[in-house]
Amino acid sequence: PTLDTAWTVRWIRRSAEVLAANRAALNTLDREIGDGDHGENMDRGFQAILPKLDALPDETTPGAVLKLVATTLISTVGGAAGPLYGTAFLKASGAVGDAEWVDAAALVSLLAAARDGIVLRGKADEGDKTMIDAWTPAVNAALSAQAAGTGVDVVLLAAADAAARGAQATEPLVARKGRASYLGERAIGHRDPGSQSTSLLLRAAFDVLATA
Amino acid sequence: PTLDTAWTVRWIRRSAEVLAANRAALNTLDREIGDGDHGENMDRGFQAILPKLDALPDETTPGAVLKLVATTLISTVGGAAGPLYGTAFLKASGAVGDAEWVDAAALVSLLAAARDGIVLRGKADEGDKTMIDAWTPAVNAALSAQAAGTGVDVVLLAAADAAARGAQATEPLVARKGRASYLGERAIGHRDPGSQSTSLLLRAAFDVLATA
Amino acid sequence: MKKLINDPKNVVNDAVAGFEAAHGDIVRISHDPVYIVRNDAPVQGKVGIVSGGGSGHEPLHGGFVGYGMLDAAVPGAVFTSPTPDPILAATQAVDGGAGVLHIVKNYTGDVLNFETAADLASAEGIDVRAVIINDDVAVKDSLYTAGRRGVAGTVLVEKITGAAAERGDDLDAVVTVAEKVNSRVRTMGVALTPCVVPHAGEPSFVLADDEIEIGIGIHGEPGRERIKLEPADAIVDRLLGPILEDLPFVSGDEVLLFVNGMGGTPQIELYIVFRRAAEVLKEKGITVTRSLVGNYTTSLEMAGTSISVLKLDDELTGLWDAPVQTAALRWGR
Amino acid sequence: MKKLINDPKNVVNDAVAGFEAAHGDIVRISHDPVYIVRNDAPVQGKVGIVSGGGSGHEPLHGGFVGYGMLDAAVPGAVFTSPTPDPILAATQAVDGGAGVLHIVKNYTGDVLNFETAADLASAEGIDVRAVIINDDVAVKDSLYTAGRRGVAGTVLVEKITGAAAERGDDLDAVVTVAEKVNSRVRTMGVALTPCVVPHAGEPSFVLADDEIEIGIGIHGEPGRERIKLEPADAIVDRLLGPILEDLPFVSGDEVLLFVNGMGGTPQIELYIVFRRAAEVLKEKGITVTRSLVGNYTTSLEMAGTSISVLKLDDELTGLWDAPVQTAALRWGR
Ligand SMILES: Nc1ncnc2c1ncn2[C@@H]1O[C@H](COP(=O)(O)OP(=O)(O)O)[C@@H](O)[C@H]1O
Ligand SMILES: Nc1ncnc2c1ncn2[C@@H]1O[C@H](COP(=O)(O)OP(=O)(O)O)[C@@H](O)[C@H]1O
Ligand SMILES: [Mg+2]
Ligand SMILES: [Mg+2]
Ligand SMILES: [Mg+2]
Ligand SMILES: [Mg+2]
Repeated sequence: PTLDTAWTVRWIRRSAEVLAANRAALNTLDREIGDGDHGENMDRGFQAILPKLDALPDETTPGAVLKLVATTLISTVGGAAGPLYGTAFLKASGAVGDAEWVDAAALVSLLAAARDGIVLRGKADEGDKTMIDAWTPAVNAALSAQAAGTGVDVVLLAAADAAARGAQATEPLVARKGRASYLGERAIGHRDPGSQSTSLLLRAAFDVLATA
Repeated sequence: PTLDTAWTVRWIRRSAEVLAANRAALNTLDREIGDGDHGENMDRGFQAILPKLDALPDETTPGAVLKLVATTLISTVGGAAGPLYGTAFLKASGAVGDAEWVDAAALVSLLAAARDGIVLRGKADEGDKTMIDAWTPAVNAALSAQAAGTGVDVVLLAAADAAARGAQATEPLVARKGRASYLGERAIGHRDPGSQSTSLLLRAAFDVLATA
Repeated sequence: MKKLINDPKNVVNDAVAGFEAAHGDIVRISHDPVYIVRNDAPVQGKVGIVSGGGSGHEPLHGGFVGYGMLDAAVPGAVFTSPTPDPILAATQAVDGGAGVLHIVKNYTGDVLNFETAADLASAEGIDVRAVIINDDVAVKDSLYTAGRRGVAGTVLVEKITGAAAERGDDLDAVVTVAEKVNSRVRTMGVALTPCVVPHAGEPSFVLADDEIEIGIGIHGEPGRERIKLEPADAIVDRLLGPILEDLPFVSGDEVLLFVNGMGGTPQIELYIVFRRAAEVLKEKGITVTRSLVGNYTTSLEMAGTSISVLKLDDELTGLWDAPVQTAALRWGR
Repeated sequence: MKKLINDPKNVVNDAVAGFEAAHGDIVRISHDPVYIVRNDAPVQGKVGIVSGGGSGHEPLHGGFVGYGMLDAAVPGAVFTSPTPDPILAATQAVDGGAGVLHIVKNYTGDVLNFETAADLASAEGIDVRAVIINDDVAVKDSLYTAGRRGVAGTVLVEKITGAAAERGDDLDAVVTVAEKVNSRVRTMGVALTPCVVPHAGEPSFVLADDEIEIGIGIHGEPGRERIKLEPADAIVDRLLGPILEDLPFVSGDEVLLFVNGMGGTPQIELYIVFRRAAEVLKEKGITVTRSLVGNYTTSLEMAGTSISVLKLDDELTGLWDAPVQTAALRWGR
């Protein structure tokens, strides 16, 4: 399997589908410890990307697609998730440059750059109960898998699985960033919505590879 | 039995008790076709009279008691019921003048004067679904009973019974006065709260006679 | 029932005391009997303007006491007309020798209590006149009923009449202005949820989750009809239709459009209502030259709105624009 | 969910269109991207003041655009920070050559989006500064969290900072005033009922019939603690205690007392709250010299209130009293 422009486009389309399907579920997670709009925000952003994907020139690169995603998210999502995911995709785009496809090493750089972008903007540490708690395990797992010499499919699967576990692992935490931080102990027992959307996005990245 | 000052005071005290007990019920009737405060209004007014009754001079007349009731109702009840009942008691007071007790003929005049006072202020006709629909049958029944030569007890009982029937008979009516008039057909099936409080007042007048 | 109150019996007294603490620069308060009066009352030589009625419609009427509007407001118990005593006392307190106008919403209780107070005031030599406000087109067949109700249009009457008194009109002229405004304003409202009178503790009526009440009164009295919830634009059309037909308002008219919140409706919804109302008026060739949007005649926490349309002319526009300085309406000073 | 709306997706657009129709004398509207700007913007030589944030808090911020207050407001989706594009566009629209101040409530989303917009505006040569408002004392341990939230005190910052800009202060001086107000104002709120975000269609949280949420945020974020309903006076004491301790406010201080409605609370209740708050301050020797009561920073139809106390000095009092002409706050012109 190859992570080319077609994969990138499929990833984003599938993400839009999955976020639409999880709109209410993400809103509910956010309502419990935030302000109830995370599903709405993500869905609005990814729906806005779809027509732009259709209008992409034939000759384009994964990096260009990621940049389009970044600018669209920045200009349509708002809230905390907009700038954070926007920066993530912008840095990811920068990490892959003009390459026509992404190999396993580049994939790890892409994921790490995305995560670093979020940290740069949001200043969250691991354990603060934010999307970083999905991203960082994902980056680490991807790095281990790639270091073990596996292909992009195994790297992506490792990242997606780690993100899913990371999202789940936010449940017992007290939040120190984002709206949930106002809740103190009352955030315990609830999953961070951003970590859940991150898990959905990375799962979609693997799924469209498997089903290509 | 004699309708003297003691009876008048007992009547008003009993009325205060009965209205307090029926506060919620009258509010409910008024909520259905008005603004839900008739019980509150009547209770406030009659509670305000009680301390003043205690402070009455020893030498006083039924008319003076009725006048005290009138002025207290006017200055504490508000709403439609305040001026209407206030005027009723004021005119009733005028009808009995300085007499030390009220005979059957005077009782009929008292009731008729009260009713006329309400009509003077409120301009309601019979059948408009107001307290007049309790007062007018009461006055008519009292007149018939008195014309037949009965005593004050029978006259009062006839008035109370007729008022009760009159209140009940407001149920199928469409209202043409008061707040219920805004409802058109939707007032049908609901008893007019003011006719109900009139019925309670006239019943109390008889009851304290019977139990004296 | 969840309310920010202490004893239900003290709701009006506590609120009036709070009003005094907040707006001592504009008003004085009499606590027994209760009324709210302009700081500088009585203004010698000026017609005094007094309004009042049951509480629960705030800022009506206390929020409109001050320069250019009311001289005094008399709050009754919640949704219950005040008694004559405080009305009389307020009338005396604002009499500057040029007479006093009572602005009375058309409810039997208000009319009767103001009538009694006026009789008593006249007996003391004060020249008192009353104008009865009845702008609510929701009430049909008004000939055979207690007549149309006075609702949110009252605010417009109070503002414009207050300006006429402030510029020095005599009592006859002030009465004429008040009647003119009343004759040219029409209102209709809708409720989405009921209100709860503190002493009652229960909703004034019950609406299903998908029902609204068209033509609601400001005391939670049921209205014209109960229908299923519709989009805001459709609801606006239902309210505006009877308003425009009634006067009627016609192409070429200049109007003041007033979208009033009933107390529990977010402001964002009031502007959604305003948008459609302005659009419909425009389609009909009616020009909105003045506007007012907000909670001005409320029914406690009821969710809902009313739309009022006032046909303007140069005189009314000028009086509307004249300076006013009250707790709830202020411009020009 | 019963609301006066059309499509939930159009709530903000419809409302902004209504705002434009109602207040064309004060503001202009850009519809794409959406922002509300003072009619006479850019005012040459004056520092431009821009604020914004999620919708649903009306009149914050659009209702405060106009002479003496904001030059522009940028409304996001309901309870969602706006994106950088409209913030940038609004910043450009109000730049009169003296620089632009962003007044930002302290939420991650608002801070990040305004930051991005400021970067973009700086890149185009506009001198942009930001002041982050964080007046909410309900949030504890703010060192280890996203920090305290910006709530109703924002209104006071916007009014006073707007007056400083209007009198001709340069950007540094305007920033200093904004930071001064922010450092001297403290707020805490309570919710009696939740609000319903239109696109969500469900209450933002659930409170039992006898429960209230102390320290509620303005997006329905849960607060400090959930307790049983108490009399208003006891609730006021719970809110005021942490406010007064925090600065701290002390005997001899002169303050502005601001009782804010969350959207669904009747005005009569706000005055009951004001009464007690003023009483407590008086007992402590703190003098209320200015006051504000009403729905100024709302959370849709939430029932509840917040209390803000601002420590005044001659400069702040003078700037508070300076003329302002906006849809929601107006005096002196
Ligand atoms: N400082 C931060 N760093 C990283 N992620 C954050 C930060 N603040 C918030 N988030 C993420 O953003 C998510 C909330 O996004 P969203 O609900 O769309 O925005 P908002 O909080 O403005 O309503 C949280 O669940 C969390 O994962
Ligand atoms: N014009 C009228 N004539 C006679 N009785 C009237 C009239 N208007 C109202 N009423 C009576 O007053 C009662 C309502 O009283 P109340 O609820 O205390 O006052 P309000 O209607 O001002 O709230 C009605 O039930 C009716 O019997
Ligand atoms: Mg959120
Ligand atoms: Mg009633
Ligand atoms: Mg009443
Ligand atoms: Mg949000």
